[in-house]
Amino acid sequence: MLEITGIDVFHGDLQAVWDVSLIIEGKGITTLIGSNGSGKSTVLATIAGLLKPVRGSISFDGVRIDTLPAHKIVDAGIAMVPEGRRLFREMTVMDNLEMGAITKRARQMKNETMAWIFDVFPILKERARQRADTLSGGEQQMLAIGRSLMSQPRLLLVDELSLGLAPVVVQKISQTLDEINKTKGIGIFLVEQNVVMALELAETGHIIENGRIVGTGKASELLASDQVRQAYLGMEGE
Amino acid sequence: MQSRRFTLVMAAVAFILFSFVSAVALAQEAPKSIKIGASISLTGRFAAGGIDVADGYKLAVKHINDKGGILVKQFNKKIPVELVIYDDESDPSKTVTRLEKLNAEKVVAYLGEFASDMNIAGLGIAEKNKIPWVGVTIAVENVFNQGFKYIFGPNMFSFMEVAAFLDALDKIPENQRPKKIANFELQVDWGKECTKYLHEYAKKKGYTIALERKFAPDTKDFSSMIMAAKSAGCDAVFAVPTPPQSMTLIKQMKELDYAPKATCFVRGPDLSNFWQVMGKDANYIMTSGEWTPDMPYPGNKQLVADYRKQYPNKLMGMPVGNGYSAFQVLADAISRAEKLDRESIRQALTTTSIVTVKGKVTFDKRGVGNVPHALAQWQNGKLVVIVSPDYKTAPVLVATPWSKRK
Amino acid sequence: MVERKKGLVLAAAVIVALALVPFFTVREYVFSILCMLFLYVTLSQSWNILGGYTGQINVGQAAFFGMGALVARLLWVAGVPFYLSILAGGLGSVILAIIIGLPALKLRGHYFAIGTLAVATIAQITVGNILPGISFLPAQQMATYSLIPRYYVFLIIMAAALAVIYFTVNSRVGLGMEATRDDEEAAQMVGVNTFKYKMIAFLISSFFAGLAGGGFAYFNASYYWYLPFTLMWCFEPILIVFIGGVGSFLGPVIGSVCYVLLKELFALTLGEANLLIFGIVFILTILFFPKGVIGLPAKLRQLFYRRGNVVGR
Amino acid sequence: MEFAQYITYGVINGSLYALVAIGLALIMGIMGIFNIAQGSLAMIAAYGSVLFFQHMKIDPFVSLALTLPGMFLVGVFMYLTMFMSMNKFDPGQKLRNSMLVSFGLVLIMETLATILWTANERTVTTAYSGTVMALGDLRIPYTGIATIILAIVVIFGLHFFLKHTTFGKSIWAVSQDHDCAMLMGINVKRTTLVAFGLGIALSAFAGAVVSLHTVSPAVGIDWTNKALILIVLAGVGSINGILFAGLLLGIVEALGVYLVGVHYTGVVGLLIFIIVLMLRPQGLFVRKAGV
Repeated sequence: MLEITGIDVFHGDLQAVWDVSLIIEGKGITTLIGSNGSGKSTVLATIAGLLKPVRGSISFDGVRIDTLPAHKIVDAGIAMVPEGRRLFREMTVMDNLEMGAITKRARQMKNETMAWIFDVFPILKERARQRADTLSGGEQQMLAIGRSLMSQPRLLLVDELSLGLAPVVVQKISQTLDEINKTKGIGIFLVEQNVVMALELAETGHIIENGRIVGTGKASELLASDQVRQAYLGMEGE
Repeated sequence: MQSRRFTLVMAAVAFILFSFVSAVALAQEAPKSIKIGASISLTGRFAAGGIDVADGYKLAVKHINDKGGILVKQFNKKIPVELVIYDDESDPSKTVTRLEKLNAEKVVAYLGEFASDMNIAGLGIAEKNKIPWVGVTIAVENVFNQGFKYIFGPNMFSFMEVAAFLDALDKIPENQRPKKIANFELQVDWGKECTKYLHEYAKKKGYTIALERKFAPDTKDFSSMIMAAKSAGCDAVFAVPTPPQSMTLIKQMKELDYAPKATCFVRGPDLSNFWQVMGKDANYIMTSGEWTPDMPYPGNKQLVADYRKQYPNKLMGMPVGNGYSAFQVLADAISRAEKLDRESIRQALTTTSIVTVKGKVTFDKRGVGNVPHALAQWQNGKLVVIVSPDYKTAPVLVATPWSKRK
Repeated sequence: MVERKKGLVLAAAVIVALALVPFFTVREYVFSILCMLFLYVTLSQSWNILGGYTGQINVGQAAFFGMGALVARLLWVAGVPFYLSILAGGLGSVILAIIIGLPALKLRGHYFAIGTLAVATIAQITVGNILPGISFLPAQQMATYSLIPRYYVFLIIMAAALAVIYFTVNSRVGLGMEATRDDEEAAQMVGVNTFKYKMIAFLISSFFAGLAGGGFAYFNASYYWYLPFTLMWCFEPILIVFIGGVGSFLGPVIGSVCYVLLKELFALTLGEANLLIFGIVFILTILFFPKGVIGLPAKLRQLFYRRGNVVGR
Repeated sequence: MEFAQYITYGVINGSLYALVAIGLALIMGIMGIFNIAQGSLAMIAAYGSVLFFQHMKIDPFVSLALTLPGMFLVGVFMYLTMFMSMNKFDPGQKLRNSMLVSFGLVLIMETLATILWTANERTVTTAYSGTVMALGDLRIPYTGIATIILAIVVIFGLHFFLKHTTFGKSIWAVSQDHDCAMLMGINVKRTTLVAFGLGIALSAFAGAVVSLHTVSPAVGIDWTNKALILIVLAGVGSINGILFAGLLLGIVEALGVYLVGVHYTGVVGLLIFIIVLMLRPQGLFVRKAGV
């Protein structure tokens, strides 16, 4: 279980996140939705350790992680699929996967994990020796997810899964994520602009606006709520 | 916001500028000593020779001041010498400002420095400020054909080096004497002058210049020149390379198995550490013999002893002796001038005739120094004088082929 | 706008005050160092219009400086009045810039930088080979040599360079230059003729570098012909601009004041270790003012208001 | 035959250029740090070789065992005190500020070397210097052969290390995406530190060979200049390309000697360089960008 307690986060001199507290259950799929620039990616980057909160704390299964450097957080069991994939473009698919398994714990099981990932995304196996930047957008997103899974995480953070992908591909990848969650018990925390997709996939949802949490609830209930429908789905309330 | 900063910064710039100018303008000093100035490369590319020259000056000043200074008749007492040395960072454009600074400090004379880049930039300033300049290594004769009145070069010139080299060849027994000379011309004015005189003198003495090749100060690969000299059958080589170039030249001559009977590299092999770094490959190499620690001239022994005492870890290079000698010339002129003004000292310099640690120094009308033409040769770890007009020297050794050396 | 006017008035006042310096002191040392200061301001500002405002890092400024010096000196010693010679030197550099600029400005980033460095190196070697000798002033000019006219020449060149570059970068042309620097492709896409702006900047830059070279040729009583072509003249303007603040008008001015005067001070007081100490001070300056000395006010403000703590990039 | 001899020297010189450039190429291509002190570091390493030889008679190729770790530590120190703080800058400013800082280092190292060892030229003259392998009329110096072998081993070794070992790949990953490498669990701080130290340690190889030629405190910048030309010729980020670029420059210079004479060697090499630049501005040995 990931517990975020009252964090304030800055980008340089600008405050992006104000007093955010969240509890993300370890097993299920949770989502954080909000518009562009609402601070949701900042929250994710802070969990992953790329940004450090000025106030507040983050702990994972009872261990405080906000003081750890980013690579130790990976070691602690949290992996992130960054926004825009951020593959190592000049490397092959294999090498990208290998980079995901760089921590000591993951390295020992590298071959098994890789076999499993090739199982989940068979296309990656076909493309194993190709350079990452020769893949299609959807394949790249699969590789990004596969790469993060290589570290044997217990919680997977996914930033903007649907960005720049065709709806069919999004559909397919989100299904796979759901499977991974169900079969492997890896928790997923999804940050999305594509509110419908996110809320349909997730069990719990949180809404962030201007760096503050403004709503929390069951995903299905949020999807039906006026608040969400008006703000994100462009439907005027009657 | 942007413009406010503009104003502020402009004000700050103005302030810094004027405080600097006024600080300089206020810093007037009254001369209590004989002030002599030099701008020398203590850092950068030319620092090796520069530091040696400065050491020579400093030691000479110490020796004079230990005796109370230079006797100046005008005041009828001995006045100590104050030597002001500024670093020009091996940058000729700095030389100008340093020399102007020294002028502002009212030095009575300038002493020259090691590298010709700086000297050339500096001597124009000496001439325009009407301050006598006693150089130490201005080996280019052309400098003195410009009608300068304040520039004096108490050192060996291009034509003297060439003459000394040919004298050395003359000393080799007829049956072994080289006949065909290869001239490697460094593309600077000094190299050009050497070429000119080499042709002139070789013709007179019956040597042929069988090969001529040009190279630049930054040339690092001499294989083509060496191969050409070898295939032209040249049995003597003359060049004025830079010190690193002379090291590379010798290494490549060995690699290409070229061992002419006589090899003279005017610069480089005169460094005191040449044997230390080149080992026995340095054998038979001839070089300028302007000053060596073994010269029998008065004062030389003491110079060497004191230098070794003061700098036990440094090897004593030729520029030390040259610097010492240059200062002797200047000190002599100052005491003969009997006054401490620049014009009197210049006058006195023109009639110089003094035996320094490197022999007798006089000047011709142009300021060109006449010093003993000497050439030295590395012989088993020692730099031995082989040509000197003043005393009996060691015989010239003819180089043996590389394969026969042990 | 009012503030900007005030700044210009102040700048003019500084120039006028500098023009009056010879009436208050006759110490040639002051002139020689101020001449160097003006030279470096001119040279670094001329670099700045191309490097700072247009984003083309030219590491071959020595070629243009040297060309100006070469042409000016040859003409001057041959008897042409010095102001005409210096102007001709500036034009000589412009011609060189046109010859080099047309192909070179098509290169981007590192390639332009190293390409210009190669040009400067070629120029240095070639001039050193063709003119290996010393350039002396004729004896009669040597006899009448005075620093004061040189001082004014440098002052005028500097003032002209500052004025022209100031008004250029604050005009529409300046906007085009900055657009080229910020994102050349984007600028091209919205119809900016980036090559034109790069060329304008290059020509202005080389003209003033050439004038500075001409001033240098007029300043030196005797030197080696290749001296103004040495690579030092490539690196120093860049260093100065970066020390002061790149792409800002005052950066080169501040950089020159810091660089020239500080170095002079150290050389006069510290002897053999002066470059060691200068190097340390230099590094500390860069580490603490990463945006140049002109970033000092912003840095101070940041110190007072700093709250966020960011790791990573 | 004479022609073959020229080319031989061209190849030897080119290998030396490549050895000097490789450390700079690694640090610049992988870390975006522009270290113009690389030549000066090779100078310091060369002094190390000279001193070990002079005082203890240790061959420069043997004393690599000491100069390599020594230069590595120098690199670690440099990184921790100066270059690490630049990681927060954008690439342009990082390049700029690292250039400025390393310029300061050039001044410091030059002056320090002058004070410590005087500015006199030094060189190492071993028993085998000047000895050659004779192939007919062709004479190949053993030091030259050693230079060529060293260049090949070091550069291909480095290439192999970066492409085929996990640690090498993680260095490469950090160079492509600093933040994302962190997210993968790569200890970016340690990786960059080691990579930088490695880049500086490579200057020890150059130093060992330079010591067989000549060394003095001021030679650093000349070597850096040559290295920069190689890097652009090869394409920034290319490791193997450095060797080919070095050989190309060395051979072209040798041809220049053949065609116009020794005093224009530098001009011919650079003219070819400019021509290459015009025809293939991305570098000779780079397809897109990559190692």
